[in-house]
Amino acid sequence: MGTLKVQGLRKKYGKTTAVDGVDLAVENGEFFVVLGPSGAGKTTTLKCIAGLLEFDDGWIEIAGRNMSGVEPYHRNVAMAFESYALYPQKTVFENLASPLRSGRTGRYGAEERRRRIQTVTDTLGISHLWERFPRELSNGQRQRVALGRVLVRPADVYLLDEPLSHLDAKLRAAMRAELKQLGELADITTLYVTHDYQEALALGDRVAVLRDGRIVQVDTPEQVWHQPVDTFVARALGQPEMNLLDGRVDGGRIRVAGGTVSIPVPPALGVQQRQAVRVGLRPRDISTGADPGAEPPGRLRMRGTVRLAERLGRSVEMSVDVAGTPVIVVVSSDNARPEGDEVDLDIALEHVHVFAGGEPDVDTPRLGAAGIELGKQA
Amino acid sequence: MSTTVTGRTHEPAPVQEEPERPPSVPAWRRKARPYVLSIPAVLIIAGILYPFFLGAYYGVLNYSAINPEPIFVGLENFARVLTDSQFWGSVRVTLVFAVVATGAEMVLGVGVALLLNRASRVGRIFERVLILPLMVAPVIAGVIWGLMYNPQFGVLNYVFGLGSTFNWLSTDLALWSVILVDIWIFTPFVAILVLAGIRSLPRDPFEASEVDGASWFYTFRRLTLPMIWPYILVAVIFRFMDCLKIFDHIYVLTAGGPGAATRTLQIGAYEDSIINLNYSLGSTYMFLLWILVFITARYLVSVLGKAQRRAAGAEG
Amino acid sequence: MSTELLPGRRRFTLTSVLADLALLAWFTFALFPILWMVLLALKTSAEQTSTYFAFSPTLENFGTVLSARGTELTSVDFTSTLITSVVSCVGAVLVSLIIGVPAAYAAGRWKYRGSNDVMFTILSFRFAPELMVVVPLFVIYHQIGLFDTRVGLIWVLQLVTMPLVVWILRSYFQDLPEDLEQAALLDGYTRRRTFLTVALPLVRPGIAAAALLAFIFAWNNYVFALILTGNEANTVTVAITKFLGGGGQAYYNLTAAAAVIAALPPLILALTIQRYLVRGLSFGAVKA
Amino acid sequence: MTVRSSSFQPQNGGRRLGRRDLLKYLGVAGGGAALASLLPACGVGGGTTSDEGSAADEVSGGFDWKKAEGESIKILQTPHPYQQSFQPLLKDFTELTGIEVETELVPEADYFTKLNTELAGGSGEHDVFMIGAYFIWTYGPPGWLEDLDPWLENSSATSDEYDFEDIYEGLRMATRWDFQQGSPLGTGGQWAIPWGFETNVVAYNKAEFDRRGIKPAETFDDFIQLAIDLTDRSESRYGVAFRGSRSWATIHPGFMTQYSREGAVDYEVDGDELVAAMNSEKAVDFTRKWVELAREAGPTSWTTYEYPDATRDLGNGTAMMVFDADSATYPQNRPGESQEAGNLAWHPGPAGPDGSYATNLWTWSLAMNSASQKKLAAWLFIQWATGKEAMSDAVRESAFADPTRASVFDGAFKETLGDFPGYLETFEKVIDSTEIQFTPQTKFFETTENWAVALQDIYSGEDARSRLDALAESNTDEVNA
Repeated sequence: MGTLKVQGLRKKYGKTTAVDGVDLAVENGEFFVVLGPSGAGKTTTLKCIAGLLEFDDGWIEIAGRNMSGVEPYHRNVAMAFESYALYPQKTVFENLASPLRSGRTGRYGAEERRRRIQTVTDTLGISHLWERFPRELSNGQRQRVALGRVLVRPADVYLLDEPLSHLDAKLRAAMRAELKQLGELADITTLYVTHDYQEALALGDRVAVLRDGRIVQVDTPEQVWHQPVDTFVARALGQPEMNLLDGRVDGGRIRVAGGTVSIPVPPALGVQQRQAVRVGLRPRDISTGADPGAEPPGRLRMRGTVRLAERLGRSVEMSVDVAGTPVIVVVSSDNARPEGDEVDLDIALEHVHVFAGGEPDVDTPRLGAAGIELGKQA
Repeated sequence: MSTTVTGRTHEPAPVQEEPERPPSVPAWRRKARPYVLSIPAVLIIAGILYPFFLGAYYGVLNYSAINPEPIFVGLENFARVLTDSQFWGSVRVTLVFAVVATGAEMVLGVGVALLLNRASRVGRIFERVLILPLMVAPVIAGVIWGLMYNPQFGVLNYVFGLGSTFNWLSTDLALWSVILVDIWIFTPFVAILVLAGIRSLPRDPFEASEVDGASWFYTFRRLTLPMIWPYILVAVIFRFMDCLKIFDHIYVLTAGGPGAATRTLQIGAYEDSIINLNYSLGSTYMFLLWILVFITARYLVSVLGKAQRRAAGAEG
Repeated sequence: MSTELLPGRRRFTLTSVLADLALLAWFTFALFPILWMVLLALKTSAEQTSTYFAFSPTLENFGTVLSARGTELTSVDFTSTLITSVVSCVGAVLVSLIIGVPAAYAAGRWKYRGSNDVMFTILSFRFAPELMVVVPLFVIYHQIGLFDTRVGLIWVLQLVTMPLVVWILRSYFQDLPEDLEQAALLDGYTRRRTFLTVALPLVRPGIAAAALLAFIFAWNNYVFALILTGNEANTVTVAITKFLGGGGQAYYNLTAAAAVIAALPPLILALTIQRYLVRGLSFGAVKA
Repeated sequence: MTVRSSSFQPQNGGRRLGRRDLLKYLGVAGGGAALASLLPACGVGGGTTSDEGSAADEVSGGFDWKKAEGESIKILQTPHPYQQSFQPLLKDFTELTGIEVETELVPEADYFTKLNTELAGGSGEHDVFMIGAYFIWTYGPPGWLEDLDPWLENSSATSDEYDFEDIYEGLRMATRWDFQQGSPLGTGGQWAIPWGFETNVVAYNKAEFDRRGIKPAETFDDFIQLAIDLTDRSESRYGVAFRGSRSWATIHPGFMTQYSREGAVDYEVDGDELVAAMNSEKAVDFTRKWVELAREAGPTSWTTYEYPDATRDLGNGTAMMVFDADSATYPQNRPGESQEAGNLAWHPGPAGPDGSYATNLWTWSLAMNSASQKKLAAWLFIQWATGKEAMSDAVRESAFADPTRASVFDGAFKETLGDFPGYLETFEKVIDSTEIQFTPQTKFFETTENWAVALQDIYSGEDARSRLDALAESNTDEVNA
């Protein structure tokens, strides 16, 4: 068990910078998730922490000890690789025994080793696979073995690199739930890397969002969800992505969708007249079926036409044309409307995010200090 | 490297007031690692290659048996060789030999490797004997082929019914006939390298491609070829370099003749150094040959580098 | 999982018949000279060039070759040259493996400054035309007492074996996923242990291929062995050519018999090693 | 690395190579100066030139075969009937002298590669080696060969019974030269002792000739016609085999013999310059005919033919005649050695227009390495091997053709020639006109190989006149350079 500190980590591959000044401070026992799209530098960061990669600048401390120049096998960290990295010439049992045999993760007698492996494989439900070779396993099974190789040993820090990425959606959801319940992970400082926001939100004590080698935001899952620091983080969380509507401040209100929709702005937001802004609305925060009529306080109403309705299991994703601006809405199938219908959209103002305006494809920061929510001020 | 346990790992980990810093390796030592691993290989060969520089040094002297007290003559030998039409003739013969032989060996070697890679019963039997031609030293292969090529009693003219007037080693055919021998000896070398390469490829893309119903040719061009390209290029590099300094079996078969039809550069160098005892001139020949090989190898290696990066991308 | 990697399953289609025919054509070409050599080895001197396939076969030539003991034909015991060849070629390959595999690993695994130059230097040793180095080498070998010794052979054969081993294996190491070794490092194994227990076993097909080819090339080397050895350390390839005789009588039959015998050790090695080449150790599954 | 105690000694002053020298040679190899300092060691052997005095002078007292008892020498040879006949006799030598002899054999194709390297490397690895007379012209000037004159003249070193003059005069002359351009053979030091020799004549398939009721031709034009008549390509049979490979060795046997009989010469001596004469009228005319002969009645792959190919074709019944060394065709007639064994016979070959039987000579001789550390033992070996007794034994017990001593030829050798029809008659016909027909010169191999290449080019269709003009021009430049 131990803390993990990373400061100013920088790593270049040739001319491309993979990690560009990452700072992290993970508490003892914390389950810390790094979320980012592929190519953001997640794996590189993990490998630097594990001592597997030389980096150009920065400083890493594990359990209070400076790790510069320390070989991976002296760091007392365990890592699950995205590729599983199971030894193909060894059986599942031997794969799991490998860290226990090295002598650097503690000394274990044969009996002790067996017991530990038994415990871990029981937990992961792979006890029947001991004698199999990795090539004889399904991806899900390989995944569990890879995870087992981490859990079977004590370590200061567990590093888990996209451990669920190769699984199909159903299995992933199941594994996610299992991970959450694993006592081993609850006790030991864990750095978990994923591109899946659901994993991040579900598992993380805290979540760091990584983009182009930089940390954009570190917060609890709630905060990251409710107060994304910029449009990048906002879009990174949630599927479908948050709607971003370009608008302009006009007389204390933000007008979007060609002016047909206007939102009251609290002064604390600090926007100026004529300033370009973006309004962010999460598809699942928007509901339909509101009574047409006056806008109740603290809520935003919009009227539009359903252009496209797509069933996603029990919910339906609709693309609604609001005065020429498409707005994506996800509602339960009870509330869905057929294509071509007019529909009234409703969203609580506290779920409306305001970002600075900008060019399309350029991410812009959230406006107003943290904690300012539209609804509360209105 | 230490093999002791670092101390603190038993569960539950003891809380340490003053955490002990684990052993660390200074940056220069970590950076030196690849060099430390490579240098013995370089040294053991550089040691043996020290004479190479001496040999190159002969090139600027006028050292020969009849002139045992050599003096420095600068680039005189080079000027003499470079203005000699025989030399350029040899360059041409050498290049034709190298390009044709290497090209044919690649096509046939890759073909044989692909054919052997199918799970056919015929293939499994043949695979066992694939390497046989390599087991015969080129100098002996030259003797055996020389007997087979003989128009009077050679088995080739007999089997093919060519009569006793068909001359495999005539001015027009000799180069092609020695290339054929080279192909015979070294195609298995290419096939083995490529076969081993194919067998180390990941299976998934091929299974996917099979599921997709891709045609054989498409799979080959889009998947197999890019992935085995690095192995092919290693084979190309070795074959091409060896072909440029070809000697053994040509010397046995034609000694460079008829006329200068198969006089490769190394045969020219042999004439100067060994027969004429003019070491300086021979060294000049060989030094120029070395430069030719060096430049082509450099080029091939850079192509290889690019191919490997591309292959890494294709796999990855 | 499919047992074959490339086109087609095992079925008797037109393509597969054609493919088998193509193989048959190649191997007819590849094996005929071998067959011819074996036939030659079974002929008497009187029949060696006056007969094709009909002759009275004899094993006498093999006896003559094997019993050649410093007598009129060869000046060396043929069997002792066989031993020299085995010792020096195995030695040369082992030295190349022990020293070359780490170099190949370094080049395949790390992109260090000058890595290409180091690799190219190792390769460039193969460029030097043998005749250019062999005269000075002869003198130096004399001076340091390596002339006509197996140690001297092993050293000079590095020119043949080392580049082959290093370059072939580099490709294999490059293809080996890094994650496996990294996993081992984090399991608590030192870099050396990781290399020995994880990386090395996985490139076994590569090592087998490289070792076999290096062995064969060393075995077949002629010029170095000719010039740098005498009666003590003549290799078998040099010994074979001695049966070509001189002074009006060439014993092609003895030469062929000697060549057949000399091909046996590499052949045995090849058949032993081929298991690794053939199976490729389900290596494909390593890569995700 | 340890410095192995070996037989190798550096040449200059006989100082043993020490560890410090080794370091000097190898350790500081970076700079040019160090390279230069290695060069003499690496380069020329050289050693005893006459002004330093001969090692022979150190031998004194009465002659005794046991003078070098306990030593052991190494000799370099190529597999050859000469060497093969002597191999069983070596134990007699050891018994006689107490000197151990170790033979190393290198096949003929690579013999000179090995020998040249060794001599150029200046090692005394082998004390005695076989060479041909032409080699003296290139090995002599750098001082690689020991002058044997002082040894022959020293009665402490040479037995009274040796009788050097018993060796045919043409052969003794052939191995003696002063290395001066334009100076004839027979002057200067004795660089080797003739051991076995060959005259270049015609061997033919007598059985076939008898069946057809024909006889060998006496003029060159008849010879050509006869060869053409004997050629039947559909039967894989052709008239005459002779060398055509891309080597100096193509020129010296049949070609040079008939070339000389037709009255052509290789060089004209003009003061101390040589002028190549391969393009004289006679030479061009003859060369045309010779190449025509190769094309019409020679082996199909003539340009690869060396003497084993030629004699082999005679032996397996493919070639009806061979124009090459008598001793090279000789083994083909021994029972079991070839299909045509017993069917062969010899003939001097066509005479020249003026009746000339000028014949070119090849002699395998024994020479001593000037870098040898065991010169007395080496000389005793040469003396024994070229002596009457050993040569007679060799002739009696196996195929030693032809012995260089008149006494041995007339004695032991003639007795063995019963089954070799015409061999003796041929020999006697040509022996008086058998000598080296080449002009001695230090660029022999280079210029003579050029000559062979020219023949190949003409064979491949180039014009004889212009090709020979070009050859003569470049050879003149070369020999006078």
